[in-house]
Amino acid sequence: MQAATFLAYLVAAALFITGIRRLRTPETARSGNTLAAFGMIIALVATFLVTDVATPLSWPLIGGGILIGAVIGAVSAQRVPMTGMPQMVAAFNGVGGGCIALVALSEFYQGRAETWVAALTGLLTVIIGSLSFSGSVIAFSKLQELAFSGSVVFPLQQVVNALIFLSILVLSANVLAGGAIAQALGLPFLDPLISVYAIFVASLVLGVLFVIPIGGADMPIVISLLNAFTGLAAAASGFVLENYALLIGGTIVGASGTILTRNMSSALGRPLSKIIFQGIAAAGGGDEDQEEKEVNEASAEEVGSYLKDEAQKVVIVPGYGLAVAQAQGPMYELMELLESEGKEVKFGIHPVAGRMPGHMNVLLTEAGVPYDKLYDMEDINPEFEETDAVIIVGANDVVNPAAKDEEKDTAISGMPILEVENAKKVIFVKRSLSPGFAGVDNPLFYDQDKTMMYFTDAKQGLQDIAEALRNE
Amino acid sequence: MQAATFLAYLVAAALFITGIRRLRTPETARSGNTLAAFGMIIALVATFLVTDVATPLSWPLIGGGILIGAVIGAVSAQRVPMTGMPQMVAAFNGVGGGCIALVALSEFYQGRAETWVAALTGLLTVIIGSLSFSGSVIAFSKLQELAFSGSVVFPLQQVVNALIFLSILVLSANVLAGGAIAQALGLPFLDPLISVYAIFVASLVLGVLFVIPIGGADMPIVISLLNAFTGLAAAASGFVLENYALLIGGTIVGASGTILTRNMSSALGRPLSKIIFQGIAAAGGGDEDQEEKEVNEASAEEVGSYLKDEAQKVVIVPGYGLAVAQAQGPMYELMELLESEGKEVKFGIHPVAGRMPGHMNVLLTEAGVPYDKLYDMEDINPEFEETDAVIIVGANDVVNPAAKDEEKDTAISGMPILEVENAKKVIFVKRSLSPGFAGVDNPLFYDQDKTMMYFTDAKQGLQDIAEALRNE
Amino acid sequence: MEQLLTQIAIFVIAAFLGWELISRVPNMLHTPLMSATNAIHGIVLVGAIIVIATASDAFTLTIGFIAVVFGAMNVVGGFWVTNRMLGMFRPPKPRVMKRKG
Amino acid sequence: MEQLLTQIAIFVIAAFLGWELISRVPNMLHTPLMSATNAIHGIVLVGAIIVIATASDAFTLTIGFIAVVFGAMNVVGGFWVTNRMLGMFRPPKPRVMKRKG
Ligand SMILES: NC(=O)c1ccc[n+]([C@@H]2O[C@H](COP(=O)([O-])OP(=O)(O)OC[C@H]3O[C@@H](n4cnc5c(N)ncnc54)[C@H](OP(=O)(O)O)[C@@H]3O)[C@@H](O)[C@H]2O)c1
Ligand SMILES: NC(=O)c1ccc[n+]([C@@H]2O[C@H](COP(=O)([O-])OP(=O)(O)OC[C@H]3O[C@@H](n4cnc5c(N)ncnc54)[C@H](OP(=O)(O)O)[C@@H]3O)[C@@H](O)[C@H]2O)c1
Repeated sequence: MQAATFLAYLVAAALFITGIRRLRTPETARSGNTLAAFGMIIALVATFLVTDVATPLSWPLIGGGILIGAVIGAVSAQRVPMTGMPQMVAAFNGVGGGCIALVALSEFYQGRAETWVAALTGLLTVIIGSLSFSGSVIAFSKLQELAFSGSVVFPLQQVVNALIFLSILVLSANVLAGGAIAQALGLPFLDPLISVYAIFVASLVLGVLFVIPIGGADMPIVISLLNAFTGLAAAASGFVLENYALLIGGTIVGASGTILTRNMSSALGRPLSKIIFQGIAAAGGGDEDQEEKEVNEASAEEVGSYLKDEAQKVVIVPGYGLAVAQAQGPMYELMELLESEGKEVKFGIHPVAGRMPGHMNVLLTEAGVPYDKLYDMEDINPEFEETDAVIIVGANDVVNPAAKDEEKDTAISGMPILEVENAKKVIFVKRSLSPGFAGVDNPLFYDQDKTMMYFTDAKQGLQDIAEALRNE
Repeated sequence: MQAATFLAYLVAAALFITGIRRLRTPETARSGNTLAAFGMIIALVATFLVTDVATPLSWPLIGGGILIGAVIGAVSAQRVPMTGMPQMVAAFNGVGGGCIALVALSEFYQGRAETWVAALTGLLTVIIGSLSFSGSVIAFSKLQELAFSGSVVFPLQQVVNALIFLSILVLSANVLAGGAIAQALGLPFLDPLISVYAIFVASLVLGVLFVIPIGGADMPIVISLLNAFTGLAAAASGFVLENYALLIGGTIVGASGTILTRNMSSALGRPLSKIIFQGIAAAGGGDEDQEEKEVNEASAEEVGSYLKDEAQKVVIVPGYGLAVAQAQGPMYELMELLESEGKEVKFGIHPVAGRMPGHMNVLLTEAGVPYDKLYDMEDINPEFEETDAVIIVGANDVVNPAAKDEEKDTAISGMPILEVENAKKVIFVKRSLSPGFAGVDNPLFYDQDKTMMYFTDAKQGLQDIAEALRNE
Repeated sequence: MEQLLTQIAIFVIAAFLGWELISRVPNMLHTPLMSATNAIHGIVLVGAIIVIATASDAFTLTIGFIAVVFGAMNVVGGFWVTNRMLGMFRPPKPRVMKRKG
Repeated sequence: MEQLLTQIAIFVIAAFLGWELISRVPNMLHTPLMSATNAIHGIVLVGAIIVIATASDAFTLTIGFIAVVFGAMNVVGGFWVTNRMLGMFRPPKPRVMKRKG
């Protein structure tokens, strides 16, 4: 590779790095993204300049392919509602993985993976890439509620997965051994190339089987795990193609996915393994003891008058339900209203509130909430003591004190929560007493002096509260 | 190079990185240093295993050299008082630079720097290495008050420096041109090798001339600058020797030196260029208008009784004078005493208090102060409002409100300071009204309601205050 | 071999660097971070282009074409949606304070 | 050439990494940081050893010897003094509270 191209790729990598460095503050983040995109352009241009095509067809194919992909990508990116981010990320991650797998596949087909190093990294790329492709597709269709919603299980699932995985390993060994193993086993038709195809298919299947049993709400973890995979696959193909932009970029993406996955699982208070292999347990809504307990049910008017007369400092805790109900707009209006009453309003955002890390922040900023009002768990928890009212909208798990209760071991045991129970008053805005995703009942519901339960759809409810405030 | 050696060096680099990562908290710092040292051992062992020596003399020389160096290093490291850290760092940095320069020199002598890349990086290494060697030696002798104390200036200094620098450039060009330039100038004796020697000597001289004019108190900046240089030189020789441990380690050291230098100069509120080329101006103690102003002079007893009766929250601000007076011990006793009186005691530490970044922290921890009592400027400044008494021991510049005064432009203008003026009472413990290193008079001295001036040597003074407290 | 070793070296340092970089991104920006990094691994598009360029048989060209489409989707879509998200983060605005009876 | 380019690549990433690493060390530990990094660049001792090993003439051997001595001083002294400093950082101790009349 010429020095110029090499340096161009290096510059691209440096721009990726700088871009991510700028993601540290909302002020600089956007420019960071632009820088990274710019790096990408440099890498592409550099590639164009050095490729001399084998057939006249090549350029049209390349150009056409990029054009089609770009249009699909841009349109869907422009159209997707912010609530649909998890799907979107899953989709893009999937196509990325697919691209990587196909590239590696063709490396084998063109017989360019002679050295064992090339073969090994190539195999890794095929396996991880295709796995993360099919996995992401399933994740997407789950989140989009196209198919497989909920957790699909069938007997001996784990066993089947294990077998497939094993066969992948054997086939890979066969590839590295130049087909010798197949010969020995008397399966001469399994030459290396065929084996690679088989591996490709098997990995696709494995990806599907790996994701279908996992419940919709655990998808974000799966997605960021797959994101990490794709990153590593990219890095691996950086080895194969001896391209440092790929190598460096891929590695960093891998790190990103790994860290986010780790953060999530620790914010969920349960180890990754548990999430992946017992995601079902969590989804299948735990102990819902239906003996009637008394709650202090309140109306929009009651909530409104309390807020108006007794609350000076208000903290709002948004949850998944807010997103489902599309209630960001009314949420923002309520905030404006309370502030115009001279009250102090802050948002307390749990790391896994919603269905994706940082998802709530995006949803609220979209509605118009300035980001200096959005507080992380660590920052808001100390403030609940001097808070007069906490309005919890479509959230449960992230404020459920049961998580801290040593006695019983629930899906959220050990998960750090927003300590809303320290506030003077707690106002729940949700449709029923039904618990959240983790299916753990919330003792706060039944604390009748502290808690007001306002049963309603989040969107409607917030509008009514605002209405009530105005008419006070 | 065999794969094994290569990987050993890579592991070494990884250990250096992990070591520095652990320097983020006092708890982990020590283990970090150990890890880095361990990495060094791995690198050395790996080197021993692959070197086959040219003469039977080699091993004894290597072994003997390491032994001698190790002993000298260990003994001085063990003996040096914590107040002598700046010198120590300067010394080790110097020998490091020297080592690098000599290695590069021999590369030339043995004619191993054929390619222009090798030659170029080699020259860089020789120049920077020897410059930072001689520079550090001067810095050392200044700080140790062996010689050149204060700032040594002579006419046309800058001009001479410029000339030497120019000649270094020309000679380097000559080396790269294989002596052609010298030929053209009719100086045939200046073959490349001779030129390298000349460059070596010239750089040594330049290092000396570069440092002697700079005042003793600005040395830390010079040192960390030279530290950055040595790091870069090490990285450069990593290029020459194609050794990644050197390359990576050196680069990181370079970054460290650069960042610390930048921090210091910004904490000093003046750009680096100014510090280096006008270090003299600062050293020559600015405006000391000697018209007698009234101050509220206090005795140990007065200070003691105020602390005992009226002060509940006390912040102590140590400065360079504390170090000079070796008053850390008495400082610690006073803290213990005040705490035993049930008072809250904290230390407010300015980034450039003392004569080296973080120097005060080391001195105080040595005296026995637990590090959770040591507060950075940002953390302590908001607390001065509710502080009853600030005891300023041997410090002036870092608490001098003149720095914020827009009208007059002084050596400390724009330097962020500890805002002690917000506290109820300010107690200075110093020998006189004379200003600090920057030579800027401190208006606080003359604020007779707020300030108590206790004129004494820090050590004696603190002991007397403690005494007074006991006898109350 | 040399080649492989240097690649490993780069991989190792890049991994350290990645860890440092990502661990400093605040929770607030984790969704944009995810989609941005997502876009970055689309750099494999480069590989896909090379595949087409070097191929002359229908099979490879088809594979390459699909790969290019996928890659382009990943890159363009990823950066685009991230940009859209980050565009919504409004700077702190002066507090509204008009009381009403 | 290849070689040089990869070295440049490593240099660049290492520079980014260094920046991240160092900028996260608190002021409190800047003196130890200085002396630790100081010790790290003593890694050039490796180079000095190689010089002696490959040399057979008095001049180079002498240079090499001095270099080795310097390098060893740098390494051993640097780590040693850093260790001494860091050994003094005491963990927070339970507050003393005995009041006296
Ligand atoms: N963010 C992530 O990265 C991530 C990843 C994996 C898992 N999770 C999990 O997701 C959960 C997030 O907790 P969370 O508190 O935000 O949500 P949650 O605990 O799942 O609770 C959501 C609540 O919203 C209410 N709700 C649903 N639709 C509503 C509507 N239209 N109007 C009003 N309320 C509505 C539901 O109660 P009603 O039915 O009574 O209305 C439900 O209790 C956690 O358990 C977390 O572990 C998050
Ligand atoms: N830390 C760094 O990295 C660094 C680097 C370069 C420059 N500097 C400069 O060093 C200065 C540090 O500020 P600083 O406030 O710590 O020190 P300072 O402003 O230099 O003041 C030191 C004070 O200590 C007093 N003093 C000296 N010996 C004493 C003794 N034996 N007993 C009692 N008092 C004694 C002196 O006053 P008396 O003579 O009246 O006693 C002097 O006013 C700043 O100007 C900074 O810019 C620091």
